[in-house]
Amino acid sequence: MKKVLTGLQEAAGLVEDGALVTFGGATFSRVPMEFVRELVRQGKKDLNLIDREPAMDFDLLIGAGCVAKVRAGMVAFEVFGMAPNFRKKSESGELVTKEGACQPIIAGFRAAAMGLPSLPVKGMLGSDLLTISDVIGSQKQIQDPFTGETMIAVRAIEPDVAIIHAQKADEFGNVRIEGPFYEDVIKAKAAKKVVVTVEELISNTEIRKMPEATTIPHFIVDAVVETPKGAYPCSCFNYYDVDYDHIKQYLKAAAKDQFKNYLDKFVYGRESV
Amino acid sequence: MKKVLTGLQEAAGLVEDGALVTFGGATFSRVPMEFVRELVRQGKKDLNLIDREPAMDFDLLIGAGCVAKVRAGMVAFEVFGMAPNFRKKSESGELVTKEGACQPIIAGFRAAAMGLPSLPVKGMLGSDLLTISDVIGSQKQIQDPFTGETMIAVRAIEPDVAIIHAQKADEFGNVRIEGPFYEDVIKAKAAKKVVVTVEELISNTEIRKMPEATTIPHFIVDAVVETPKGAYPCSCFNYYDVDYDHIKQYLKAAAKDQFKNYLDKFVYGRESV
Amino acid sequence: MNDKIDTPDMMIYAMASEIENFDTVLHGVSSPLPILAMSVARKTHAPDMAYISGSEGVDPELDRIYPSSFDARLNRNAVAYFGLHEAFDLAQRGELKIMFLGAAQVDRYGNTNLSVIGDVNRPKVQLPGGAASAFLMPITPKVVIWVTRQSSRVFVEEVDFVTGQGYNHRTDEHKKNEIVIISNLGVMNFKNPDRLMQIQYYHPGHSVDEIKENTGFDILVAPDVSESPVPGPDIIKLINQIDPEGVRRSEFR
Amino acid sequence: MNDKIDTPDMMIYAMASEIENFDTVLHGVSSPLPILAMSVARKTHAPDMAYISGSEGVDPELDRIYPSSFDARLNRNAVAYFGLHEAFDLAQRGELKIMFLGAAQVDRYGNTNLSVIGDVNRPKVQLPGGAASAFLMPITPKVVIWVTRQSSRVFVEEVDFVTGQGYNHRTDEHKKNEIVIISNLGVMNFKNPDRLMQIQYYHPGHSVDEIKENTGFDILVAPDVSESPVPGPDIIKLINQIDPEGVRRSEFR
Repeated sequence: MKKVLTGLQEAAGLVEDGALVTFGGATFSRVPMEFVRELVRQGKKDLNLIDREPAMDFDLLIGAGCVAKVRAGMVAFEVFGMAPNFRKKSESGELVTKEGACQPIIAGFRAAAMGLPSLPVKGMLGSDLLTISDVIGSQKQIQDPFTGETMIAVRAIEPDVAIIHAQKADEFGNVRIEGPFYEDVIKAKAAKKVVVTVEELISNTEIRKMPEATTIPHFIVDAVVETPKGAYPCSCFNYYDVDYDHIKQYLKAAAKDQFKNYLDKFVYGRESV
Repeated sequence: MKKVLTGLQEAAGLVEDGALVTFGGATFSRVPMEFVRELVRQGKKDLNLIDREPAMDFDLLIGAGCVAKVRAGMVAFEVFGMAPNFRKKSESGELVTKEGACQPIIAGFRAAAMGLPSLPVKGMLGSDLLTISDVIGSQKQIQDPFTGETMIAVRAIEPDVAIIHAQKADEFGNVRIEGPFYEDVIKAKAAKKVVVTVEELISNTEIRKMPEATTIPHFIVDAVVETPKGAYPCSCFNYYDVDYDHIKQYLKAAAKDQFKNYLDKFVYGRESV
Repeated sequence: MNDKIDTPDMMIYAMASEIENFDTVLHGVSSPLPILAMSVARKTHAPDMAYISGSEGVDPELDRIYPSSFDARLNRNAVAYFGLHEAFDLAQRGELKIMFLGAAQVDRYGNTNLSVIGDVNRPKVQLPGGAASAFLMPITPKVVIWVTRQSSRVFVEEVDFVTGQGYNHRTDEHKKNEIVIISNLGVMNFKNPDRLMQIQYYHPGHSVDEIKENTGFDILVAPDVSESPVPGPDIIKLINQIDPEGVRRSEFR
Repeated sequence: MNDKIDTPDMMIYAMASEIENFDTVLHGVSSPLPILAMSVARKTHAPDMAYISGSEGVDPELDRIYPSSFDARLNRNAVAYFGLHEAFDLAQRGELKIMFLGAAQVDRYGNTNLSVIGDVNRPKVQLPGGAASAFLMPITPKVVIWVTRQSSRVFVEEVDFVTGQGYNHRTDEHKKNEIVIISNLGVMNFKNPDRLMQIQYYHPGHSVDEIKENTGFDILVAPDVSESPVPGPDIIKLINQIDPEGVRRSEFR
């Protein structure tokens, strides 16, 4: 085991302009928001974002001008409605949006995690999404070699960097996720580099008391950053709940063309975040 | 949730003669030995056994005349040497032995668990094992549709019954495995029917206190049987260790043509097991 | 007819009625109505169903809902966690019985659109995306689509983009699977040989004619069409208990 | 030369020497020698290696070994569990650096046989099976084969059955990967352009000639062949600490 504890700035430095990036969590749960804000502060460009059902993480980066491409199953703010910057820039053509479906995106991550060039999935046949996918070369119709059944082969998705926010880790990168995992373990295995921001650093001795609680082992983690409240305003199970009021405030700012003010206040100014 | 608690005899009744069967655990760890002994007592015939690295479970059933076919990556008694009944009946031709490799067997279980007709794996090319596999139609050479890379497609393995020995479960079939899982979760998902024998029944209230400890959820479990010492002489982590002396005794009995005595004493007679 | 039942509650009850006991049911993102429907079913006619939450909890003791359908508090006292990729595996095995999905457009064949209005490469309106629709629509034994505002702009002659596959975009094997559409006006299904949308129920206060007027194509009418069964006061009480703040109404604003 | 070193200890030391710091290493079933080699490497020159046990524990604080290499006590104070299927995924990604495998026969190309002697359909001798050999041999950057009894019946002209693939049964891509054979007599590798087996080290008390005599084909000799490096007393002490009952000797009986 080698020590991989580092600072937020250094860790965000692992994300290069143009990189294929995915984040842990789902919609407003356990998303590495502080890392996302650091990407904005570092002025990253042309990011290629991919995830199953992202929300504010993608929208914030899009609004801050960091993103060139998005591939996702759905980008929305749940019952609060559309993702404002995602919608605006998709419609203006500033953003290349390639909609996927959740399963092919998950299967693409799984293929990479398994070290396979592709993985077959069911469903999908007849959907116009296949046409989009054909264009970007991510999905192909195949026949199963044994049954002849028509399947969709999904090309492996190997992100340059996966960033996961977790509850706990030690300085070597043994990570504990509490509550739902979403695709975080799969993403960590699939990615070339893995950054984990955590609410709390714990000792290796503590980790060894409960090996079954270690969700991601050290040898696939490249950086650990102690980042309390690192998911805020999203939730971090066992630590804090979603701040729905903050999310409404974000949407209001975007709707009223005051998104720059939001960024100044909550990203550059780091106020109350 | 529906109650699936039942008795050992009833649960073993789910295994029909000729069925494709796999067991949980690996070599001498957390193997459902009491269930295996019940299969012998019920005089099952022509079982088709499949597993990655089985030991005494397979050998006992083979020795008792319950088995027609075996497919495994390795059948052996670790440092104690060959599996005596497996070796004898393979060499005499009484048993059809189709050696697999661990990864294609695991991948076959995974394909079934994922609801896929087959799954590609790497490696394998150039091994004579592929020739055997061709004969039984379980593996085929394919080209990846994106990269053109030569891969081996492994046909899904969907056991008729998977039998898992676990530490704890409730009467609905929410199962806790403690320590290493081996392929037990995958096997449970892959099989048509799942029987879980457990050291200890716990209440559903207890289960709900620690959902993260539930390894197999109720809706894929068909029967739960309270079976203390159900893995003996194999180990059950947190409950008891392997009884290496018993295993040596087994081997000695088999070597000295006293296997029938062993069966009378430890399987039919249930002495000290 | 009863006292006036709120539209969301009518829809929740109709959605709950689609679930049978022992069914394995999953809800997805942004799904207050499905969560409430699953909760109602479980407390009434389907006590043994397997409830898989989009937030990964299995059979949680749900006490209330939140604006996010992935809120981890939805997993309260669950018996297990079960990831979405595991639920999708279950779907591929044919063992996920029911899924609830949304739609911005739907047509007579049951095709849904959640992707774009206009050209996909330069959308007039960018929609949020279909999430699991394209994957689950054809392979799930029963898919329940909920639509909160039935109109001829939503129930269209032809969807701009096929996100989820209707019967005309399915293989024969998957034509057997059921689609049910539950709207603010009634319940539509495809239980006829041609697999074309038909009105099965109209909610109290609405009518076959109103549904026809708010449909952009020639919708069929089931021979046994009738008024929707109405939830009893116990069910309304249950819904209010689980959703005291009215999250379920957010989709109707 | 030192005091006489036991053959198992010589082999364990040679096997440990194949591990570099930061390597990710897996052992399989029936593997007392690999477990001891990994333990020695970790306590000496490779403190940062990732140790994945066949019993699924990652970097356990191993205090002793047992007759079963899957004994759950081998996972004592591990930092995590990592299933074999996960380790195999890692191998498919090219991130599993070293694997230790056994062999009943081995030939000049590095092919191994763990399957059968004689005809596969009616074996003269049924061997235990190759376990992970066929999968891992070609794709793992370094595979270390251990053989406890070198003889011309084990080091054969041609294996009866190719379980694990030698260089002549590999694609060009996989010809780069290393095979190392460690026996009771010495260390063999394939570090020559033709990828044929050559003697690299002879253990103290043995010789190039003795190895040649106990090899059933014309084995090459590395230009820099030499006596095997010998473990110091600290290493012998360490081995004895972890294996006080001599489980490692069971393969030599």
